[in-house]
Amino acid sequence: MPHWLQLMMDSFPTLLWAGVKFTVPLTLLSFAFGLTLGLITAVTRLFGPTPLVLIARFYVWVIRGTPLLVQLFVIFYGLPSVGILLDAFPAALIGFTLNIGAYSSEIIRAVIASVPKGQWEAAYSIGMNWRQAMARTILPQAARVAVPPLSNTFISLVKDTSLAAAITVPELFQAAQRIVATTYEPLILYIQAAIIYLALSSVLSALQVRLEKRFSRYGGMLEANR
Amino acid sequence: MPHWLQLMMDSFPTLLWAGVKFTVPLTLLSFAFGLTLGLITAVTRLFGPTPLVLIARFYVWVIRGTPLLVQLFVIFYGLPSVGILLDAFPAALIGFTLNIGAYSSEIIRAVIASVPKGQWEAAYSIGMNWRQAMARTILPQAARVAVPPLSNTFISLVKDTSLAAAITVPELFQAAQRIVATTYEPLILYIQAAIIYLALSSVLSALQVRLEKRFSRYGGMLEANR
Amino acid sequence: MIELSHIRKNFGDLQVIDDISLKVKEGSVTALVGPSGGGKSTLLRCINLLEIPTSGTIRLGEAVIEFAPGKKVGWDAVQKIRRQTGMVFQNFQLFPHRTALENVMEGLVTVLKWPREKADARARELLTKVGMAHKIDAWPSTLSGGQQQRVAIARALAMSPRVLLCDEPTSALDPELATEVVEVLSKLAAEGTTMVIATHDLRLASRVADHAVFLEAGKVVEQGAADRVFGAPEHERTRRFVSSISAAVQSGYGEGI
Amino acid sequence: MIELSHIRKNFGDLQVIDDISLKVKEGSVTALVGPSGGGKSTLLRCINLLEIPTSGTIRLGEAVIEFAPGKKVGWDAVQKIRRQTGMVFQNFQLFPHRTALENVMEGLVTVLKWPREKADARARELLTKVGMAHKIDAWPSTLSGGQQQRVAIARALAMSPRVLLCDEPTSALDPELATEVVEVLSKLAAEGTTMVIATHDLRLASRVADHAVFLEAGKVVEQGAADRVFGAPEHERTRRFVSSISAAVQSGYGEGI
Amino acid sequence: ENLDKIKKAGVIRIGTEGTYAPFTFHDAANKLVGFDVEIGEAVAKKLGVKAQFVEGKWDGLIAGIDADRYDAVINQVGITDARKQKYAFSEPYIASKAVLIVRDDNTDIKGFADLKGKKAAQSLTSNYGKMAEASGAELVGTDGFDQSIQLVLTRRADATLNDSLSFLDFKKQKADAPVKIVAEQAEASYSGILLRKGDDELVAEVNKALADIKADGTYKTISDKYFGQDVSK
Ligand SMILES: Nc1ncnc2c1ncn2[C@@H]1O[C@H](COP(=O)(O)OP(=O)(O)OP(=O)(O)O)[C@@H](O)[C@H]1O
Ligand SMILES: Nc1ncnc2c1ncn2[C@@H]1O[C@H](COP(=O)(O)OP(=O)(O)OP(=O)(O)O)[C@@H](O)[C@H]1O
Ligand SMILES: [Mg+2]
Ligand SMILES: [Mg+2]
Repeated sequence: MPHWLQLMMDSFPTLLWAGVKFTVPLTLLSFAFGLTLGLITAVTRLFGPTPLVLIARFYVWVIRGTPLLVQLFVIFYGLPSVGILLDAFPAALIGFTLNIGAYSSEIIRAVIASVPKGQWEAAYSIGMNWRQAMARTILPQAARVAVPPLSNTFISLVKDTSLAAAITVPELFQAAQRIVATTYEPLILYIQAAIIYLALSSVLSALQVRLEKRFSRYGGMLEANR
Repeated sequence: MPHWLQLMMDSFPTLLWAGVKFTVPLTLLSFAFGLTLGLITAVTRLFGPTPLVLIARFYVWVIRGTPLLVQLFVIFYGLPSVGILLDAFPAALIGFTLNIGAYSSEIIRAVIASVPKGQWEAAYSIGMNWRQAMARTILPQAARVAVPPLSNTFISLVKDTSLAAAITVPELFQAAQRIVATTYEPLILYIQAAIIYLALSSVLSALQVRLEKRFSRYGGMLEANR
Repeated sequence: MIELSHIRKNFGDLQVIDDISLKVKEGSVTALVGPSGGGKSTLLRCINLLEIPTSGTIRLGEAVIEFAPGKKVGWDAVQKIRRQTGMVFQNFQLFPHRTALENVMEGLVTVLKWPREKADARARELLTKVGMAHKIDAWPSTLSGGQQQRVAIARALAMSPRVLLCDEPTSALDPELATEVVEVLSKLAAEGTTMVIATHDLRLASRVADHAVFLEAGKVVEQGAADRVFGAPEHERTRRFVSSISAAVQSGYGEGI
Repeated sequence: MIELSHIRKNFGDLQVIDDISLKVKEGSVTALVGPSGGGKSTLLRCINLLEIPTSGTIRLGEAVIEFAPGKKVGWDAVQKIRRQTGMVFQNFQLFPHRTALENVMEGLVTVLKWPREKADARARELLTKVGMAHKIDAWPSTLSGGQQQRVAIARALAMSPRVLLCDEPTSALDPELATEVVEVLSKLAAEGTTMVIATHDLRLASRVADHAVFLEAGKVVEQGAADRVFGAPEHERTRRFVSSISAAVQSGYGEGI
Repeated sequence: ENLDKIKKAGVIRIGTEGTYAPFTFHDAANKLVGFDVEIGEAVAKKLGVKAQFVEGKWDGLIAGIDADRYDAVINQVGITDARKQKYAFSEPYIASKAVLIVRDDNTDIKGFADLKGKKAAQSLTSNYGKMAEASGAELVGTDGFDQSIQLVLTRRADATLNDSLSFLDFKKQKADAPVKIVAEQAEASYSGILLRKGDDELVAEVNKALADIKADGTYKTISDKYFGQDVSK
């Protein structure tokens, strides 16, 4: 067996375990929370009163505008100076949630606004209130366009969780770096990590295809290869 | 003057210069190339013959699925083993272009598909060919929804360029790290870097607002706070 | 039932509804007729507040709302009016992500909280009435123009609104079907539903309307009993408008009859 | 000019056009009439290949295309046919991101490569003809139904197609305007444009059409000279359909005339 | 008062990278081991507490001690004047010599003086970076020794400076890598345990513990285990 294959096989369980223990939960939790936050932010920007709109815009501006790594640093190393000492995992979770919230809010805002006005009117005309119109008429139509960009965000997240290593979360990539430290084979180990990331994202890509199919089944648009 | 302020003022020109010299050109070039690649990929997936569709899907799958850092590593440290020795900047440019291409192709694909079929038909009915219909009828309408998610990608890119440090491009974040090495003030320097990133992204955010306004002026949708 | 007083509606500088006052009695049918761009759709949309009038007062049943430039209208008041009105849109506005049946069931299930089976049965009944029984599970994007319009009518009828606003409800229907739909609407009117119908189909209008309003450039040119407005219009303008059809009838297939 | 032979069109299992053969002479006007869902729009869309027929042959001028299940149609052939045809869609399909004027100019500038000023002048002229001079710079989303339809007609006319396909071109127009638009179309026909008009407005049909085709459930029930089909229909089904309007006229405002 | 806190908790929290062999790394069983780690454990034992390691990246390590995420950093932190200004150090617990590493086929560079105008691949946050710069080299920034070596191997950099112990470890792993040492720094540099300033009691206790483990042979055992020699001088 060649050296590199041996190395990959030896390191595989370690990496996988780090992935299962930290990367996956961090990804799933921060996506769930982040998407909720994104929806709230998007709705605020579209329909909220001006002060809230300004707050929402400020939030999106700061979070999108500064590096995630710095945000994690501030949460983990900076907040203690004002008396907030968070553990690494919750700190990472907060950082990623804030991030997903900001990015996804832009996507959600765009797709909500892309549903023709007449659909709101149709919903109102049968007596729906705003909430019902949103939930039953607008979002299901908006979802069709939202799935690919949101899954971009989701899939980026999977890999961005590696930044959590900077604040001491021993996730997948960190595990790879540990092995590199003793084997001096960064390329092999990183490719190994990449393969596991690829496997995780493939699950999401498959989900994306399913959702796209589901939300598009009502037709009215291009029939196209995918 | 407090220590931290002094430090920030001292380091500002160094960081700014690194930003102007490496971060900005890397961002602009890879976005321009990446967007072109994304458009080609999206169109291929929507309209291309099956073999090309499969190639495009494979490309998107691999690039979205694996960490950018690893891709940069493979291009920079891995390709030499097959005889391709790239300088750091071109290697980074290739890596980022491939990335933007994959992510933006998903967005472009979604928004192209979101334009109602009837618009293609209207364009064809006045004798346009596919190219004209795409350029003059479909893309301008698709752009309205595409701007926020694409600017997500663009703004992420600004900060992801810091990964180029891993393959020895002395960009903004690396400049900050160099100063950290002598001052041991990561938090201050990173916040300093974050401020410069924020300034760069603010330009993009402003551009986003303008483009959104421009592409939305024709109405037909929700009038909403932004 | 419905009372509009001094309603104005501006879009920017453009005054589209210019000081219109109108009373619609409970259980009556009012036809809004007039040239294209006259403001029929806008007036209908003002009644259920899809457009907020620039100024004026609207009374619908017990709900009264006064409008003035810059004055915000409470959501509750709006909702109160909308709950009592149904609307058939000029361009249908079906929910594309729901089948024909689901389109009709939507309000029953979501707003009136009917159990699904009951809503399903009612929706089927209505779709059958408008001749759409065979397309119950079709997506709107696969329906012909007239089929979409009939689903839209069924969707509005399903909610049994006290007031039904119809914007060109037969524009996409062939004469046979139009007659059938008109019959359905007449029956509804006879059962006490108040209706306001914007239409350029004067036959439809004269057939079902008690009251007719002739709108041009946002102003009421003439209004009164439908028979009188269509049969013996007072104003020169109205006369010309009404006669344009008789002219068409005489010169066209009318000869053949 | 146009010759359809044995055209069939299936959507999945649903056969929407069932073996239709049809000849349309150069410069003639053919009216497609029939109940909603009968296949009028689909047949029109098959002529300019917005729908690719499942089987059959289409000849349009010199271009001939044969269809068969599974057989791909060359883009060139399709484009050749589309360049000769214009279409007014049942739901207008204006370009929402272009003003009324730009909608009409679009084909002239992009396809025919006219200089902008020339295209602008032509577009203004056409919009004036359909009574839309005052809305030249309006976005489609701010136009009333009838106004949109008129822009759509102007857009199709602008290209001076050899064949003009109109899908319910007066459905959103009031009788006065409908008459005007019909006049514009008649004049065009007189100048040699070949027209196929799907309509449920039998008055319009009888006024402008030389030839009439009665379509039901994807089949031709009756066809022939328009006068004959409308005036003295042979088939029981056609007779009933045509009489539904006379009935409406008699019972409705027709009394008042 | 920090000392009291540590004693009371029964735990001393130590920040370390965990990716720097042979000082602080993970063995095949993924357990954190290494020279620094064992030194930390031995010191903790002398203090009568348990050692609890927190692993993070280098830039974070320093920030973490400011944010009170741990009490000490044991990670081959070189004792320099600049660092002494902000932090307290224990007495040195290891001495190492910087070596100059080039490709086997490189004949230009024979000593530190030849670095002038050449490219040196260095982790920017390390002391060696500064040493290379002082010799007139142009720095190519990397994230660590493994990358620095890669750059030298792919000829993107001419040389890299690092401590001899790391290089030995590297050669142990990759005996056939075409790199060699061409020069060694004359005077050794020392690393110590990094502590927060203003806690002289803790510094004193740590120094005492270091002295104790040297005295009772613990230090020698650890040193032999990882390097086969005494690395205290
Ligand atoms: N959102 C809007 N912004 C600006 N102008 C508008 C808007 N909506 C309608 N208008 C204008 O108001 C006028 C009245 O429009 P409306 O749709 O009420 O006409 P209508 O009587 O229903 O005509 P039609 O019979 O053609 O449907 C038109 O000139 C139209 O262009
Ligand atoms: N894309 C499609 N998929 C499935 N069925 C379709 C599709 N398009 C049209 N149909 C069906 O084909 C039949 C004919 O439709 P078409 O639009 O041609 O009717 P039409 O004669 O134009 O009717 P109308 O007068 O109501 O416009 C209808 O039953 C319709 O539901
Ligand atoms: Mg209208
Ligand atoms: Mg039709």
